[in-house]
Amino acid sequence: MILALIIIALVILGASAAAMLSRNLIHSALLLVVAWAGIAAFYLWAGAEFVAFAQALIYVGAVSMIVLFAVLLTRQGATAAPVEFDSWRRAVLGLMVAGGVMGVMFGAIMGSPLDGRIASPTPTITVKQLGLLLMGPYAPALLIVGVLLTVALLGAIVIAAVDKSEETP
Amino acid sequence: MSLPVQHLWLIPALPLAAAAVGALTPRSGRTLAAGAAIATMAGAFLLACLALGGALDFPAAHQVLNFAWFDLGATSLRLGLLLDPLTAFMCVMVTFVSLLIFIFSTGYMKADANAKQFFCFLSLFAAAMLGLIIANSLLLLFVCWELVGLASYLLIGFWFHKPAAAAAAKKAFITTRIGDLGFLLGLLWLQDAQGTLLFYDGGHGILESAALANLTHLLPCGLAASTAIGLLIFCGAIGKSGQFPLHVWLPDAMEGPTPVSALIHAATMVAAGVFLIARVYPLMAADQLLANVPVHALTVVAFIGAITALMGALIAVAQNDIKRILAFSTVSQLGYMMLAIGVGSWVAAIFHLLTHAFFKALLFLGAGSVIHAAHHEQDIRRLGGLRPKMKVTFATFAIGMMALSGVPFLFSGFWSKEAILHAAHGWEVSSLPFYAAVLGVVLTAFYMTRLVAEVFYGAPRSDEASHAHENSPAMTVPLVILAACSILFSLLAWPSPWLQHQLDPSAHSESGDMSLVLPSIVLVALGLGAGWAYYGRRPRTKAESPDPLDRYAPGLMAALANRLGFDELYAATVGRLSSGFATLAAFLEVFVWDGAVRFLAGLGELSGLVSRENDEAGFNAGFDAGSKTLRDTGVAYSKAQTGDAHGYLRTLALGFVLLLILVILGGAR
Amino acid sequence: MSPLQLCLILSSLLFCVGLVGALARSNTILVLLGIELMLNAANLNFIAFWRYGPHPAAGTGVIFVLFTIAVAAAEAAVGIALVIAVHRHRKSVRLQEAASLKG
Amino acid sequence: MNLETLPLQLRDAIVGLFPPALQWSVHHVLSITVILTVFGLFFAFTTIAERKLLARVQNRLGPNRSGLPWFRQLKLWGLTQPFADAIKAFTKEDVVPAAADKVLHFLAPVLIVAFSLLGFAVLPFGRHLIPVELDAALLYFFAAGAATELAIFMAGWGSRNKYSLLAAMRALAQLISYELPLLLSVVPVVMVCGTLSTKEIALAQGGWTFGVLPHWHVFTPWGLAAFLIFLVATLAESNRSPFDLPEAESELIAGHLTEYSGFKYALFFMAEYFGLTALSGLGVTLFLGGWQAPCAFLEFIPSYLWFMLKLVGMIVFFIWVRGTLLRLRIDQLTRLSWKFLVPLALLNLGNGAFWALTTDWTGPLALARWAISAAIVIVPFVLLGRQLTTGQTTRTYRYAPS
Repeated sequence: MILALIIIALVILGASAAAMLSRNLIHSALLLVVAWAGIAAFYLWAGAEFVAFAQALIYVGAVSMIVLFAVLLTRQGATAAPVEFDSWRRAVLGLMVAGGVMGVMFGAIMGSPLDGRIASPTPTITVKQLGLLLMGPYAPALLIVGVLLTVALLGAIVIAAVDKSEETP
Repeated sequence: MSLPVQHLWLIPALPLAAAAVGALTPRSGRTLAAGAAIATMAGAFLLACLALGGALDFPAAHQVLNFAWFDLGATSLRLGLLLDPLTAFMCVMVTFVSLLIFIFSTGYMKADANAKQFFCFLSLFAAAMLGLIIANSLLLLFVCWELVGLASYLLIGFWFHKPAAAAAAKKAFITTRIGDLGFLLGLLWLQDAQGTLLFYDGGHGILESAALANLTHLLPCGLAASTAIGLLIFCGAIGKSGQFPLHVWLPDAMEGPTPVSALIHAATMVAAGVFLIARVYPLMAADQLLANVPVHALTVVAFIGAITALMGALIAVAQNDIKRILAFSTVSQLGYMMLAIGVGSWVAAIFHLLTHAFFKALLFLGAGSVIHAAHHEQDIRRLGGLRPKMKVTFATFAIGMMALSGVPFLFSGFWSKEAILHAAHGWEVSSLPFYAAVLGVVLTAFYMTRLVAEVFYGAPRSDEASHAHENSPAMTVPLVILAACSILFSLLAWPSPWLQHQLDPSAHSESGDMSLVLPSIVLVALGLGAGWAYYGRRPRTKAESPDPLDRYAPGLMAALANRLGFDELYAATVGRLSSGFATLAAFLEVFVWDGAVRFLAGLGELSGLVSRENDEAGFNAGFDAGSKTLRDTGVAYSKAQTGDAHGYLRTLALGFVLLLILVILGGAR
Repeated sequence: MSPLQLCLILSSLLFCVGLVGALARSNTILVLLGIELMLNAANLNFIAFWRYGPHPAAGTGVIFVLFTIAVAAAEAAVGIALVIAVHRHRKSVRLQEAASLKG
Repeated sequence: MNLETLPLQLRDAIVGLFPPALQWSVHHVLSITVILTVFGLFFAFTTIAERKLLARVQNRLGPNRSGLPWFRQLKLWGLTQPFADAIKAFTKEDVVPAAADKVLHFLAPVLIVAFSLLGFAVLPFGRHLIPVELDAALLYFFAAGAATELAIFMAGWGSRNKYSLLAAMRALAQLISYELPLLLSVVPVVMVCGTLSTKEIALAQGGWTFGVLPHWHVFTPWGLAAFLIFLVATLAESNRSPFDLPEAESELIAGHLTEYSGFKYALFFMAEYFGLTALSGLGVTLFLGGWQAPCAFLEFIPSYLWFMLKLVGMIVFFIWVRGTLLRLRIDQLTRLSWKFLVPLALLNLGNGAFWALTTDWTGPLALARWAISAAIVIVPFVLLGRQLTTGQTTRTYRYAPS
């Protein structure tokens, strides 16, 4: 079990780190898809089957498409779409800040008494249970998420739509 | 089955609803508006018939329904509905004539783009007119009276794009307003004197003997109070019914669509003045028993009526516009009605009102039919020869003409005119009105014969006339019905005056007295014969050829054709006076008031200058300094807004690290 | 080191990778993707705590992840729409160039 | 010998040959092998069937020459053609453009085949034949299918060819547009059955009304509507005519396949047929009763044969459509999806909810239930269809002889 987890973790971290470092935007996006798929695998490993499939469907199927479309739509000239590290200063600062965050969180995780509860066999949650939860105690949240998604859909269309009147030649 | 007074409000409410429907439908909804108007009017007619049934069961009673409108301090203003035979007959007449004219209008207004508005206005008019009739309060009557005036204004000016129509609407509105001012003054005086405006209120109404006794005291000018009030109210009737000297608006009102002329300016609205005087007859007659007054109210009414009757007939002789002839004929006939009231027989007046409503509506609709067929040619000199082309119109028009002329026995006009002549003959005060009326009868027969001869005989004298053809059933059927009524109505009066008895049971029957019938027949025959001799025997051949009468008295005819110069007279007197006042007002405005205003403005400007100096030197400097500090601070702070999203994110993350360290350290302690 | 701690370390590492991407890259799309990664790292935490928590049957962590995924998807859609709109006006997707509101 | 359980017995016998430690792996490897073999052969014969049927539609003969090696006189009606094609594809040179993104160019065909095969794992092929029983099987199916879009994009982008990229963009737009009606058409089934498990859904369609009318979902108003939407969306999702714009030969050479040759091309070809077959299998499971027999007296035929029969029926239908309908324009394609299929599917969602809520309506109420459900489907269909065609005039071909 732990071995599987470590493999999954390596895939996720490797793919995401490569995505963040890649100079090719398309490769970045595709590597991120791998990372997302790895996260879905992690969910499967943890027993959250439904969430895993949802993650795959939404991230691998939908978000990746949006990202790829955006990359193609915002491409400038060169087909390789090169992305440079425009400033070493920013990269160093970013790494330093991320290192700080990492250190703090690492300290917090290692310092917490989490070892006490070692769980039991992989819990499962059936689709039916989830559905009952969503339709029962979490129904208001579900409604709000529905409204949010609708608003986001409309908002994205309004923002991205070409405004005929101010279109410049 | 009868309609109790409690439900009388339904009669005006129905057309009001139709008006609302008409107002709310889009312009394309003309069929809906017309349908609603006709349907509701048919319903109102049925209800009016039921009401008539109820009223005839108790001819002497005045059924009333009074209610408080609003409280004004200790007194409350009360309105009411009244059902008596006068109301009921008027309701039936108005709803019936309105219904027929509405149906006629569907044909006449077929091509007009604003037809739905037209039906809306017509329904509004009918509602107001019916409200006027059923009112048991002079106030409610006045409100409806003004509403009727408004509807009349809207309908005369319906073709407002024609300058003449717009001017005529304005003229009608303003002229009647002059009379209404008198009406309003009388109304206020009455309210002040009696504390109520209800006609009948169980002994407390203004038309009941207890109240009338309050008004017999003499005023400083020598008139009795009731005389003064009655004459003021009569001013309103003069305006509305087109009596001398305020008759000038009525002929001009013929600029409106012909159904409007038929409905409002011939059959119903102009009769409202007669109805009003008949309604308040007890008030008008309250001074009859006083001997020491210079003049009685009814005497004035009689003389005004006689003058109007004769003058209208005279002017009608010299007019050439088909609708104007009929309009002056209406003025003349209304004069007859007023004369009848003035000589003490309001019943005869109402009888003539009812018969006149039918045959005058018939004549106007007939004229409308001719005008519609002849493509809006109204000049009788340019018409002619329509008899073979428009048989139905001719036949019905001829019936109307004979009824108006008073052709004996078969036609209703004969009997009602007979009653008026009889009443005038029996008047003790003066015999002048009687002779005026007699002369009017001859003239009426004469000009009506002239009208028929010019329009229907001879040869067509214009392209429009030669291309005329009979109209659709929507227009001819109402004509036929009205013609039938004009004949049938005579049955009500002959041989025994059933109608008169129903209207006023207290009046003694005078039907046996037939002494005036023979002279009257002779007079009518004289008029008809003269008319035929001048116009019928040798019909006009060209539109330009002069009128036969011009040869005999060109000056008189010119004066008559010019309507005796009333319009010029008013323009020269009232108009000049008012424009003089306007000039004076303008002078005052420009030189006196404006100077004062400018002086004040200058003062204000001066003080503004002073305070501005004060501000700039004193306050502003302080505020400027304060604002500069604020702005500088803002600029300094806005330096933090680098626009670098990465920087923000970094700061955010660092803040998160600091916060977490704080929490960890705090937790450790 | 318990599996839970392993999961948490994985999630914090992923979070930091996303953070580095968001902080160091100049392409707005990549910044957005970094933020997506950070959101996913948070989701990992939810699932880990659900997996090793005392009440897995309550399903709170799973439900929370579902909602986060929905919100993240909405965020991605709107964010990318913004990027496209900005690109149309400035012909650039570099984040530091979209700074016309700076003080 | 029981035909129904024969495959299970065979599997158990083979698994029993191995030591217990390996039995779990052998069990699954066996399932995978069987699926690969069966559907590999199915793919092969689908291609020949398609060519033959299209030929019949177009009044031709189709491939009829290939026989067996060494037995030249045996023609076998050309049935061995796919194998000949396979050998040809294997031996062809694999051309990779110099400018291509080598990794993506290579990964794309591999990934697309892998992902198009994943869907088969949750299809219940028979009463006892289901490779993996999953609680969220439907979600899994669509999640697995989502990755094929990525592979198409990789193929188009990795080829560095403007036709390939254009085609990939077109394909993505089309796939995203039609993913929505596809998923929405499936949701009513989930709603009515109350489960995401394909096995349960197939089981729920058992039984007959009066012994003749099967309780298949396609025989309900909402099910029929959902099935028709599903069919159209399936056609579009698998890039088949009349929705084969991404590889429109007359416009884009061969779309995202332009730069592929040899076996990689064959892999794409295979993936497309696998995808079509998997979606057809899902359609059979969701709407056509899965492995259920249409009549009670026909139950003696094994369930997996029924499944395959229905699957073949679906495939033949798709081939028939391909031979009959013309290709759409891209604007017509998207308009059909967003203005017609999506609203209709959304309404059908409500229809499914209505059906699920009124299960206790019996007697005359049952008739009312059918009538209401049918009205919910038919009225919007007519209205939306009318709205879709208003303002569209018949196309006139200026240079075509009339």
